[in-house]
Amino acid sequence: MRELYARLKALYPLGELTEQRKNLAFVTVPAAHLRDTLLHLRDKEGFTHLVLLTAVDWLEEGQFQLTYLLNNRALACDLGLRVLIQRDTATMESIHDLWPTAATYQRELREMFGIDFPGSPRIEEEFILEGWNSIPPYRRDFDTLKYAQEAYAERPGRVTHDPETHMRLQMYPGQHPAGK
Amino acid sequence: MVINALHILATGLGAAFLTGLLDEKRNGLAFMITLGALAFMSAVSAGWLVLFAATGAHPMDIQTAGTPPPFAIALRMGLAEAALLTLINLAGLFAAMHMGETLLARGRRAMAVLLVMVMALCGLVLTRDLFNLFVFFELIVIATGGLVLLSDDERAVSAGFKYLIVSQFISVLLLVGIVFGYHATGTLNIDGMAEQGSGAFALAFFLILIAVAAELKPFPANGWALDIYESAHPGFAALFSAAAASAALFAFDKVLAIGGAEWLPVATGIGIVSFVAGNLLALPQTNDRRLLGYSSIAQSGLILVAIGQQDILGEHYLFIAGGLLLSHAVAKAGLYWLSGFVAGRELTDWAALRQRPLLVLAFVTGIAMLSGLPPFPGFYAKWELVHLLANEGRLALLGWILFGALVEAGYLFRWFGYAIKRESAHTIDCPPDRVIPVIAALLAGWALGFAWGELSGRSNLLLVLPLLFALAFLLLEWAPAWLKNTLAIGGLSLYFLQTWQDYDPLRLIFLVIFTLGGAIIFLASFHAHGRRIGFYPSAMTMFAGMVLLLQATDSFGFFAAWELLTIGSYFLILRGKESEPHALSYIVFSLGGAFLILAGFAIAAASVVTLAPSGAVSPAPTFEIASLATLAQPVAPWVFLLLAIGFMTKTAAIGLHIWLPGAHAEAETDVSPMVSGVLLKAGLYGLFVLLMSMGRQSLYGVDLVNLMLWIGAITALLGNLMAIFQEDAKRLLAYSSIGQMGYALFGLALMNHLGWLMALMFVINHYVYKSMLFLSVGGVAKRTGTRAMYQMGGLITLMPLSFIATLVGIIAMSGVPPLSGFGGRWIFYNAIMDADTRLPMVLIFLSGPIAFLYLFRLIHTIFLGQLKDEHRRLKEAPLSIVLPQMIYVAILIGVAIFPGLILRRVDAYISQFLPDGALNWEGLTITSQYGWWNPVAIMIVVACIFLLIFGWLLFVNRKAQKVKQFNIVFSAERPYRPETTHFAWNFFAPYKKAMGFLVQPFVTRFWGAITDLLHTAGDLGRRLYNGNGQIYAFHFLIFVVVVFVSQLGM
Amino acid sequence: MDFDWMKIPYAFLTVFIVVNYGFLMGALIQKIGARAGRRHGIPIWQYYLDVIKNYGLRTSITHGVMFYLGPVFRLSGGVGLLLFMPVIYGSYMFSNFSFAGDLILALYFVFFGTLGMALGAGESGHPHAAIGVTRGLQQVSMAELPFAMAVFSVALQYQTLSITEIVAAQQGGMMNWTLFTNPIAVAAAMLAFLGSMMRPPFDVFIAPQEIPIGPPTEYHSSYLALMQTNRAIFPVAKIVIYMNLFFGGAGSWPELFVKVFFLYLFSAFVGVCFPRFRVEQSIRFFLVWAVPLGVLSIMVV
Amino acid sequence: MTTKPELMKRMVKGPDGLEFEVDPLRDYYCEAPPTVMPGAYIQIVEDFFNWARSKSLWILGFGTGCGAIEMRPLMTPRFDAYRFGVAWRPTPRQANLFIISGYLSTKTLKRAIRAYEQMQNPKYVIGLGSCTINGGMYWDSYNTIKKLDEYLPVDLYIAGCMPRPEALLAGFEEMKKIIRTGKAEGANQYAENFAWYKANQKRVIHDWDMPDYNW
Repeated sequence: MRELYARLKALYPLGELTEQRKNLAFVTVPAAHLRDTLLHLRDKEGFTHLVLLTAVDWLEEGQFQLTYLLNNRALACDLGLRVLIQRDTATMESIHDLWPTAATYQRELREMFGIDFPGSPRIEEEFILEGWNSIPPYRRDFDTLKYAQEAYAERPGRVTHDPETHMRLQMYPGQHPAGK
Repeated sequence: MVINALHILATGLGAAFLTGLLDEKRNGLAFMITLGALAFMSAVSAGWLVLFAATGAHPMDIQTAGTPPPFAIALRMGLAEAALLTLINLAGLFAAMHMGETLLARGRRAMAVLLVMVMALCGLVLTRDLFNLFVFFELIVIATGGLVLLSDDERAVSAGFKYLIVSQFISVLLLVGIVFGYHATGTLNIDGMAEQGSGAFALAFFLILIAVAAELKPFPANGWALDIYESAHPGFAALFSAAAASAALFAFDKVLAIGGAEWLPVATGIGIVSFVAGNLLALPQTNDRRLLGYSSIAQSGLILVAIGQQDILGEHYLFIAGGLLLSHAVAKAGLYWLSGFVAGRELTDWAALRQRPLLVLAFVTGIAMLSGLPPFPGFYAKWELVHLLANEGRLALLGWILFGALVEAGYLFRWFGYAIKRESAHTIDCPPDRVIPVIAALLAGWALGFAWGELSGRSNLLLVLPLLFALAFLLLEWAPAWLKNTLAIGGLSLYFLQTWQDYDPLRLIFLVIFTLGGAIIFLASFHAHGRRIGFYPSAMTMFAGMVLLLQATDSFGFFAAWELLTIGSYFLILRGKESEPHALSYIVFSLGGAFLILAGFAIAAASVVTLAPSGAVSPAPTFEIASLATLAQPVAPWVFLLLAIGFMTKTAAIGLHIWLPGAHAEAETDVSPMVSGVLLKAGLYGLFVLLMSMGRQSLYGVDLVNLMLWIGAITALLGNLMAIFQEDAKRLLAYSSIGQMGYALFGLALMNHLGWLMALMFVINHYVYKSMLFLSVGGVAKRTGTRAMYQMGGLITLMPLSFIATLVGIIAMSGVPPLSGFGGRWIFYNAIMDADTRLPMVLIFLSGPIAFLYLFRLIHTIFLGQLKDEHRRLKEAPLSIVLPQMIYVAILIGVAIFPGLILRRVDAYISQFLPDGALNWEGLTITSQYGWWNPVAIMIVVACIFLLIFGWLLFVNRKAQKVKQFNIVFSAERPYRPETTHFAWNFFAPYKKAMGFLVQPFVTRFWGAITDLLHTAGDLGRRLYNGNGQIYAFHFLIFVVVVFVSQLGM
Repeated sequence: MDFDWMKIPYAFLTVFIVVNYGFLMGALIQKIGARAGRRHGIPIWQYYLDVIKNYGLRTSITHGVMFYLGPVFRLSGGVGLLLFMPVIYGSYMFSNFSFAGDLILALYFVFFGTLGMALGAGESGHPHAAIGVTRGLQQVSMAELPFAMAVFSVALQYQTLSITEIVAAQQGGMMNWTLFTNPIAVAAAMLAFLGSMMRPPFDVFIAPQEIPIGPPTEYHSSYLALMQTNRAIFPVAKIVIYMNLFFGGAGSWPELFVKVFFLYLFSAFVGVCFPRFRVEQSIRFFLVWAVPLGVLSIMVV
Repeated sequence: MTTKPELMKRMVKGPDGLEFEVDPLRDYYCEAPPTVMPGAYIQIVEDFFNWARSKSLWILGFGTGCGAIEMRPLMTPRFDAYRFGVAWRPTPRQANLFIISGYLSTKTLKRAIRAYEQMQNPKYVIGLGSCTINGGMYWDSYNTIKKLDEYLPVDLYIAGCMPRPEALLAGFEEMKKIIRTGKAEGANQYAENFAWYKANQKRVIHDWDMPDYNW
């Protein structure tokens, strides 16, 4: 993995390598070099399989982190490429031409995070939400509790307990709460 | 009083000189003189013709110098000469007329050459002197060379040149032959030589004969002639083909008389090779004039065969050879003149003719004459020829003649199909001087047809009422369709009313279907607007053929009727939008079948009738159909085989079925039921007649009837199986017809009482429900604009009457009680109880349920399921199409309740032939040896149970909410579009997986391979003709050598 | 026409007996099947309850006239089939309307209900209904073939098409049954029997999960009740044909009950033992196993 | 509210050249609203029917959520629900008991409404598990309804997360009692309060792409 990183580093301006396990590592790539890096990995380094494409909302930094996880079947190792993009523009180049499956991931990301991938097939269509009418639900500034309370009727009388306290009361009635 | 025949020659020669004397600028006058001379010559020869025809006078010798031969040239004028002279002079006259523009442009010399040409041709016919013959040949060659140059085609020059080269070869041979002949006999007179016989100067005679034969352009020594045909002016090509070839043939006949009987095989050999090869070579042609050229060669070959067979033709010789020759000449002249109207030289360019229905009629007349179809002379001639050949046992020759004729019909009708169906950008203008020759040929054709009909000594087809009625519609073409339709219905009904007492019950059933059945289908034709040109003559010819078939008691009448209905139905089928290739395969298969029938009849006639010894005037062999029964052993099974295959071609038995689906499916809405519901029954009638008269036959230990049983069963199975995989509704019905005919064939071949009854039941039922289904599907196709079933769906509410018709039709067809199909099944089961062979039943058992599959598909994918967007506003089919369907529904229910109305009498009638196993018709129950059946009781019981339950459901379910087509449970989703919700395409996919191996298109491939083979043969032959004059001369040399060697060998 | 009007109440009686027997026997067979899976299975009267419930539903919908008539055709087919046969041998009372036709009538009347049902299901516009119908038709077309041959063989054997006479010929001891006098035909017919009883392995056309029960997928309420009634009558009527042709017929109702029960059990037994065939597989099965037997049977008879 | 393209009005040209408009919602779907269907006129007949209905519970085979896993054991020898007259039907047309087996996302709710409306009156709904009662563990989900009876008339809830098959069997017995007493009139209740139910449904289903009542 280190050698691979060294080889890649010579070609592209990469960030630090984060090694999760012996056969799983992540590296940050500038958005402009993503396509070249992916192509290189796919065609020269044997990372032929796009395992997943997902996103993390770094609300505080104003960035979305896209993770392209690739798998090398022969070496049985995975390499994740992280790309940071601006949260306010939230647009990224589509890679559906490299892996057709990417189109599906991109549709999901567009629906759930509001990240656009211009040119990706059927990107405009609904993916799993039907008739969603609020900000994309996986963005961290989306308040899911508030939305649920506003949108869906509630049955009055629902009580929420802290599980630990509740179970303690159930099992050891009369005792004080722990640590008090 | 007639004028001396010498004046013909004198006029031609004189006029030619006269034009030569005229001033260069007086072309108009010269042309008038030319026409006048030709008209005078025609008139003289016509006068002679009338004289001979009317008085039956003996031929007259005309001595030129006042002394008899050998001291002077003698001419002879007889019936044949007069007829030929008339033909030649008229052809010359009309050719001049047709070429008028060109002649006027080229000036008087061209006219003089034309006059010389015609005069020389006349001389060739008249002269009895060998050297004189040579002189006339030389004149013809020179004139031809000159006239070829009239064409605008640059190739004409080289063609004329090549012609001259080869002609010199021929002349040299001829001259050498004449010199040696004179040396041996001391006379130049043909008759004088003939008296002495050719034995003494065989080689010389061979040279003479071969030279004259070469003038006929036999295969392969004909490359130069083809170039002329192709590149010459069509007016001249007509003269060249019609007049020159006829004259040369006559000359050949004269010369042959010298050689005597031993030389006849040479003529036959040259003739048959030319006939077959010429037709094969014509097959791949795309150039119209070259095709006509090949056809001319072939036709000359056929006439040569007749000349070569004169030893057995006896007193029919003139009738046969003359019939072939005249119809060839008239037709070919007409077609060449027609080609002058067509701008392009591709066969498809003839589509331009469609702008002028009259020209189309002329075209079709020409083609029918060439193919030897009734009522033209070629038909009668071919009938006699084939019979006489069969009588002498010359079966190989007979076979080759029929084969060649079939190939010829194939390319001619393909051409006609192009003309009717293809598109052409050209327009046609009709100056009268060009139309008149064509019309003259047209009239001459029909007149000859009439004349030969009279001469034939049998019923003249042109005087037969039904055919006249049909042809009368040709004159009514200006009238609107509804009027003609009313007349047609009236005619058919009236015919039925007038004649129905004359028939036995079996024929009566066929008569009802052919006349009243046809009339009901004609009701549907009221939907057509406009004039519908061509429809009524064709349809009525077909119906005329069918009623004549029923009337026919002798073989000739039967065969003539058979040909008529074939032609009529061909024109009908050809009317469909996409039907061109299918109509072609229909006519080829049908004519092939017809030729087999002809051969069968001819062979039978040889055994049934003893030919009258030559001398006595009796019509050539024809016999009562019923006397087929008297045929003896070695011949009978072969006749049976030929006839059976012929009839089975019509019923589309498996192997011979490939023409049917396309022909029936592509035909027009009201034509499909006619050709399917009605026409197919003609084949069954033939089989009925055959089996009634001949019974069981076996060949090499194989029981032929048993073979038919198998064929019927396989046809039933495969027809049905192929039907279930069709996406096209009308194709499905067409394949189903194949299967149904298989059933009927099976029933007939059971050769027991009930088997025949079942076959008859199928005749009736199949007519009713197939006509009904074709009309119903046709109406739907008309409204939806498609025949693909998967594009339809849900039409039940919009077209309820069509739905009811289809529903009743499929219930009846699948044999589900209580409708009439069940009667057929019941009789079937009782019939097979008696059968000797059991294995074929297995196939029939299987094909029944399979029929159920395609029927369900038919009704489901059209009327049930999901209605499409674009069909939401469809209306019910037009009343005229629905009305006959409702009549059929009534008939079906009527027949279902009271089958005895029809079957009882037939049952009794069949007992004459097969007494065992008749049904018992007491009371309402029909009883057989094995079981019973009470249609009335079934109907009542079923109706009562049904109504009881229906009433109960109405009571408990009275509040049902009517919903619409997308209100279906769809796995909690909803349908997206009706197209994606309608399950219709590839309906029986699993069946294809399991049984698809049975429906591989083996038969189609087989016939395709045969067609390819013929085409390839033609193509290879075509490479002989590379346009090189030396090669052509070489061909001639080879021809001479081959003929010489084979003559020595004989 | 001299018609014995008493035949009408007799016919009602026949139908009544057969409906009740059919319901109970169906449930019993279900229970036996359940026991094979170590369950108790449905109550014996469950089918009555289902039918009453379905009649008791308050709403229903209709897709059109044919849809409405489909179950009517279906039930008429079942009842008609039953009444066109002499159900009890030698009994005038239960010979019903067999004067209207012989064996052939019964054989062809089987299709009456099938056709009507197929059309009704077709008009619902549901693709699954059409798929189910086509599967059923394809399979039945091949399954019927050995049966038709067996019938032919039996008819040849006894030289008659009359059911009564065929039964009469089998009287006088078990060894006279066609089962023993013409075993090949019976074997062919019993394979065909499996194919027409809508049970595994030949029930892909009502595959409940794939094409929700195929043809009847849109039928409900009283339509369904009619069809359930038919489900009680039709198999019995069909088995009665088999019983008459091959198993000596029945001289009394108890004999009929027993024979029909065991024949029905045969198909149920095969059904619980074998998994489902696809359509082309079942076509091949009949073609390879049953058809040769049928051919043999008509060759040797 | 967006309309799906296949449901939009469109101009169509017929084979005869006639152009006309097709409105799928009107032309392809029945527009009639549901009506209250009274029981049999004679009470004893209605009671008889109710008895039969209670003995013949046909469940729609539609597992809406994870609770569906608890229905499968009912078919096994261990629980054998068939002996109680309970059976599963694959088509809503023939089923009369709809078990909402667990949480309903709004997307599934749409399908559940369709399936429910396609069942025939009388029809019953059992809510299975706490999700159907008050949202359960999905109380704060952006996509899951929390109170089933807001959208469909529920006859019975079976609480638990998950309720075990025994609880389901007990629930069936309870359901039968309700039916026999003639109180299981959910379908009529739905028809009576049709507007209210529809309003509730449309409040959460934003892309309403079907007719108001799915016959």
